[in-house]
Amino acid sequence: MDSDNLYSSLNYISALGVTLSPEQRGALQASLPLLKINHKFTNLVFWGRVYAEREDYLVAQGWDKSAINEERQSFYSQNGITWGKLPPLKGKLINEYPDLQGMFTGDPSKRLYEAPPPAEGEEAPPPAEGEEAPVDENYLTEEDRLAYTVMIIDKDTCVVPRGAYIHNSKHEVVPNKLFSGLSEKDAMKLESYYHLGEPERLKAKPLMDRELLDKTIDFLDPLSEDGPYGCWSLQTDPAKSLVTLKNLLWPGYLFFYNISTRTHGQVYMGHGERNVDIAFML
Amino acid sequence: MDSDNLYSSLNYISALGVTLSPEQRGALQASLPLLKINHKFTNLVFWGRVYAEREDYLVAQGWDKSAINEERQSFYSQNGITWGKLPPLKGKLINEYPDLQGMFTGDPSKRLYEAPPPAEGEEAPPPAEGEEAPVDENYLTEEDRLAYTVMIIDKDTCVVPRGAYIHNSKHEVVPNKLFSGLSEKDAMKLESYYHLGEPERLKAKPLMDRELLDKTIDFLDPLSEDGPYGCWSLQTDPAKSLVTLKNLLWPGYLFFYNISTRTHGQVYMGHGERNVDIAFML
Amino acid sequence: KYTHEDEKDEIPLTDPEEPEQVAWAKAVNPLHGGPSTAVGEDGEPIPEPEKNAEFELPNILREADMFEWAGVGMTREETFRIMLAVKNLAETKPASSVRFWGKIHGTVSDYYVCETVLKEHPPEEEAEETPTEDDGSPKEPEVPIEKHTGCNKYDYFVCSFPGGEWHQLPEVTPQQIMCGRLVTKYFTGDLEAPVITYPPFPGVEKNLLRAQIARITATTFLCPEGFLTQGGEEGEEDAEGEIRQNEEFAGLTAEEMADLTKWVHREESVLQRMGRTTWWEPPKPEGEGDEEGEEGGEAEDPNKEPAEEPKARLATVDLDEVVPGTEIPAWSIRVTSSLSLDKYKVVALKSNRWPGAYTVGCGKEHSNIYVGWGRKFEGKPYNPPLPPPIQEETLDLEEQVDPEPEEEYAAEEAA
Amino acid sequence: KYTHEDEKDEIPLTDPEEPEQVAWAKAVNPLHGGPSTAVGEDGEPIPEPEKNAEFELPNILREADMFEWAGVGMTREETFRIMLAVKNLAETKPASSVRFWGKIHGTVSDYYVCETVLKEHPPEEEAEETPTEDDGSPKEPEVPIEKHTGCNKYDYFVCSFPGGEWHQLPEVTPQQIMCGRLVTKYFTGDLEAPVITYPPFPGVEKNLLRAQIARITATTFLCPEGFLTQGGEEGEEDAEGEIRQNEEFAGLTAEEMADLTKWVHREESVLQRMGRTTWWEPPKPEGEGDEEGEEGGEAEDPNKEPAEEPKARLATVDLDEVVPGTEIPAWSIRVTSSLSLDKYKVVALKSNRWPGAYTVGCGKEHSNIYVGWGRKFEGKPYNPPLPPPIQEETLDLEEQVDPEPEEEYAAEEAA
Repeated sequence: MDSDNLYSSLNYISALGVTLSPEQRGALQASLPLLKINHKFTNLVFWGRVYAEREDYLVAQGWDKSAINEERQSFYSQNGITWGKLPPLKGKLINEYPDLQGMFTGDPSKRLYEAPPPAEGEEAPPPAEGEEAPVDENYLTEEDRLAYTVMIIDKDTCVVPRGAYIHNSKHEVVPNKLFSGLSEKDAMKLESYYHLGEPERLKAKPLMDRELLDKTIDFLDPLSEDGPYGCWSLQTDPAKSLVTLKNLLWPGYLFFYNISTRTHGQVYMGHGERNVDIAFML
Repeated sequence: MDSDNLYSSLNYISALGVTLSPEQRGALQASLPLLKINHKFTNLVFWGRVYAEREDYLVAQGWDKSAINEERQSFYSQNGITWGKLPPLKGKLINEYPDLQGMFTGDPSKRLYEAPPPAEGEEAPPPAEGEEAPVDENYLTEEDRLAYTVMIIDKDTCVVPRGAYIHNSKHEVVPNKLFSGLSEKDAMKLESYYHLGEPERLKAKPLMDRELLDKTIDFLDPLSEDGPYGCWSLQTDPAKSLVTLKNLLWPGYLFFYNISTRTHGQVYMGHGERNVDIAFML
Repeated sequence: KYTHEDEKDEIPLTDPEEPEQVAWAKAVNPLHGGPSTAVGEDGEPIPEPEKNAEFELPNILREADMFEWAGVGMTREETFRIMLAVKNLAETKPASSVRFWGKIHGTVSDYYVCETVLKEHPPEEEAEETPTEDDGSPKEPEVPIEKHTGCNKYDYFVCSFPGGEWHQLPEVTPQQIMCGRLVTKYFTGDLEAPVITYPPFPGVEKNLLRAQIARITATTFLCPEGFLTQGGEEGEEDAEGEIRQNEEFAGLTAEEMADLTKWVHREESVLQRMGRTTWWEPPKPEGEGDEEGEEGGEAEDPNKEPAEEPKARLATVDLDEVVPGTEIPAWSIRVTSSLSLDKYKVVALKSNRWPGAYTVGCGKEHSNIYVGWGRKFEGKPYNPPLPPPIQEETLDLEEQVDPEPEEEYAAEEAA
Repeated sequence: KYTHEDEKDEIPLTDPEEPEQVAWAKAVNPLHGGPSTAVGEDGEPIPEPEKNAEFELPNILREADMFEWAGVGMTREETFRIMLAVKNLAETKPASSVRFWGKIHGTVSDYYVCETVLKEHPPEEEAEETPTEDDGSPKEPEVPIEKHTGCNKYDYFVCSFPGGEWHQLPEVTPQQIMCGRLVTKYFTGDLEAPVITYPPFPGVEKNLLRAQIARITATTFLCPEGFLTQGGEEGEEDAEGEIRQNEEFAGLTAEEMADLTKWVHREESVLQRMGRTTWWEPPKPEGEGDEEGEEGGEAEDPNKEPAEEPKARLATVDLDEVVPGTEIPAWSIRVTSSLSLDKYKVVALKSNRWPGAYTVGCGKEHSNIYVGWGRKFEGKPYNPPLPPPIQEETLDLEEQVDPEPEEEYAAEEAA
């Protein structure tokens, strides 16, 4: 949700039944502008909240040129005032220890996993001259898990209406100033919503299919091809002015699109756990 | 304020320090969609509230094609559920009895003025054949005063950002889909805001000046030429994201423009009296 | 009052092709004081029935402000509309108290849930016949449902949006509660949708919904210690009225409230081994009593399951077990503000067993709500129970030669 | 707690060209619990002074919900920030109670006003000298100000946005109140702005602001009957403590509250003919007492203005006069909901004399606020008082011939 407009956006996520407390909203209104200016972001959004046993994590994302989720920088805070940058992904360790399950504790420095010391004879090669040994790469903390979780949720969600973003000549993905909105009929279809991320399935499509697409608009993967079938719950409010998309793989994710004002946004307010039982539940 | 988006808009008028009660908001959310559909309006806005001694008047305006204020139809309600159309202006009587001062009572049928019976020998000519005698033209009610007040406030206010509306080829004034917003610097200038009404002063300008204007955009009168000097109070919120314009001739009028989202809107929440003392007060 | 009667723009309107938002507006208009558009079979508007005026209804808007501090709740408009819808329900049903219970998300539409205590229940015919199996033998008696007590102490009504029609949920059976514990399912929003699970769920979506509501209420609905009092010197077990509101409850400070030992379970717990709050003994078979128990007296039946003791009433929540197999406590508690004055601080409890269940308290006030997917947090991936062992394949019948008519005849003769 | 200390993004930042929104964010950050960015003269952060912890502060967020029913108030974020700013003021000043008074619009910026009762006042040096006119003669004694009582019972602080610096307003003089009644002016938002009016206002904008606040408070700040009690059998006139809060006040129902006779003025009224709450007699001139009053004894001075009796304390508001020359009552009262349960209905009083002044009540709670332009509704166009008659033009001096030196010399000789 756009940080400049937090309060209005919070009204839209009412469908999730979650909100932020007056104190949190006040803190975000005061701290996010500083975060934005400090990092010279053109855009800063409130990304969401990951519930923890004790203090929840609030997450914000900023970017400068290209809006695509891979280009975003993520920050987190527990009091809404002081923000820390999420660390880079420790991909190797996460692969070694994929059991990132269970509730977040609220202690970002909590160690979840320590890499076993290298076995005899298998010692890591001494760093090449001029190179420093990679630090901190021998354990995973809750902060690392948070960074991984934010990344993976973005990969599975990060929704925009079709046509709201375009690929410009500098290969940046930027808001489409000419976006004229979705028709009421289109707004009710899953096909009208895209993942704002590096497309994966698109590239796998036969050239013939790709030929039929509008290259400046249809450069993203549509949600309608996501699996498992039924993982998106599209609803409209009774007044038919607001479309919401809930993700059932990541309960707590909500995207909204206001048909009359073309406003759209998203938030994740959940436990940071993928619903591994989804196949049984649909 | 856009009726589809009432709650968000109410946040913007916080600068006036006025709002609607939960009960009024609920009622408007339920009744305005019906009013809109019933009259086949493309647009329906909550215009504002005129305070009365007893029950205040809530006013809504709808239009179909051209957004210009002269083309709008006005409705009023006291309970927020049942809406009555405001009567056509009784121009002749209002000219006869211009003393429409004092607080509204809240009784729309209250008679404010009865035309004196025509003097002997001056009797009105009998209606020409086939014409019906004009009815109701011999007295003014509070409802008539309300209609007149809404019209005159619209004439003095009804603000839009420069470029947000264009004159299309059908001579309709419609939202400019390509409106890209005002720059932060322009947004702070009174010159960037126009009256969305039939221009008056523009026509009086020398042809040479008019030659320099962009005809599709600069076809309206700007606020900066309004008198008396200083009758508009332009402020920005401390976070510099919202510009508000208060009219000091009509205290209770507020226009807002959100710099980052380009959202704009307006409302009048006042006593329906022009501030005749303004010259002493500035 | 309006002088232009002819131009008056009254609801209802009758456009045959009305868009959906009009249908919604018409449905909620009566809530907001507009005229009802409901018409009877004769096309005339239904005259308004007499309204129930004697009922308890909490100040939902004020409670919503407390929930906002806990980070849960809807917009103020929606909350107000919920209040109107709940009030409307109380007025049209003979309810002595109503409460907004919460909201359960569905994949197609959501359920808004209202908890009521009804003043009277429609009389129900008792099933007199002894249920029989298909083969006509008397059926093994099933664990009976708790009538208007225990898991069915409250009656629940649901609607899909505030202002929509309220539907009463059926009473929950012990079998539904037991099976509800074994399955995991997203609700669809359609009360009559089939529930396809293994083990098979005895009922449709409304039954599963009711079962989950019963479980959530029993486990997560709390009140501060001292708010309820266990009266009487020697309370009879399970007697209604034993637990009552303490008129002298003076409220707690935020500091006191921020302690799990200051919160107690409001409702009876559901037994682990039976979907009831009280243990039920199958009656000794009567008609067949002549045959005498082979293995002795009634008290010594080794096959008989020992009764499960219910948990103590008004138990403090610090005694609740952690999520099995984890260190996650049943409740997370926190003071939701560090900047407000102490006396205005709201304390919030978040259930880690039923994510979405919250209890908030401030001073003398407290409230409970559930907003979630109706799904318990188990701390591990769902593991469906194994299907029963496959039955051994029936041996092929030995093929027999179809007797010739002569042979049959011969056999008959021989008999 | 954060493990990536090096990348931690702490406030403050020190960008020389910081945009305005950053300045605002920095100003409000400490309110929200962020570190203060204020630095002393040595460039070191100022250590936090000890905070006042003993003060009364109403539940501003909850009051805001009542005001919302009356149709007045700000967003919840802004209300929360106002609460923090008011609390901050109370902590840094020796206040025994603080209250958010309201907001006055200005043409350039607005004033947020906080009403406080300070525990102590800085000692002030008494003006010992007898004031003198320009020509050295003793000045006509002016009506003296009310020190910490009457119109100066409260101290007021203003800021231009919640989180901005609080500025204490000066005490109001009777002359400022009297003149404030004669002029009509929009505020600019600059406390030191000159006030150019006729008759000339004795002071700058902050004085006019303070005068209007005094008038609004005296006229429009109400409480329900029974909330305050006039104690003592024979209360001394104007004694502090005579009026005190009634501990036994049980609240009123909405039906009772919807009656003007159930609301009383909380504050003393300001006299019509003197900008004070109590009448003041000019002292008999002392030093010149020798010359004996020409017109007899002290009690019989016909020029002497008779003292004005103040209005009775705790007068009910139904006695307030209508707007002069109209039939508009001083107050409009209404129950703000027709759909809520009776016990949750809020009653609102709107002042028609001071548009923007509201009082709300529900049960045992009530509150006052003012949000407006600081302008009284007079019911007729403003008519500035006529300037005094133009002084007769001085006769031209008769032109005289400048004496020649010889003539001067001759004249001197002659003298």
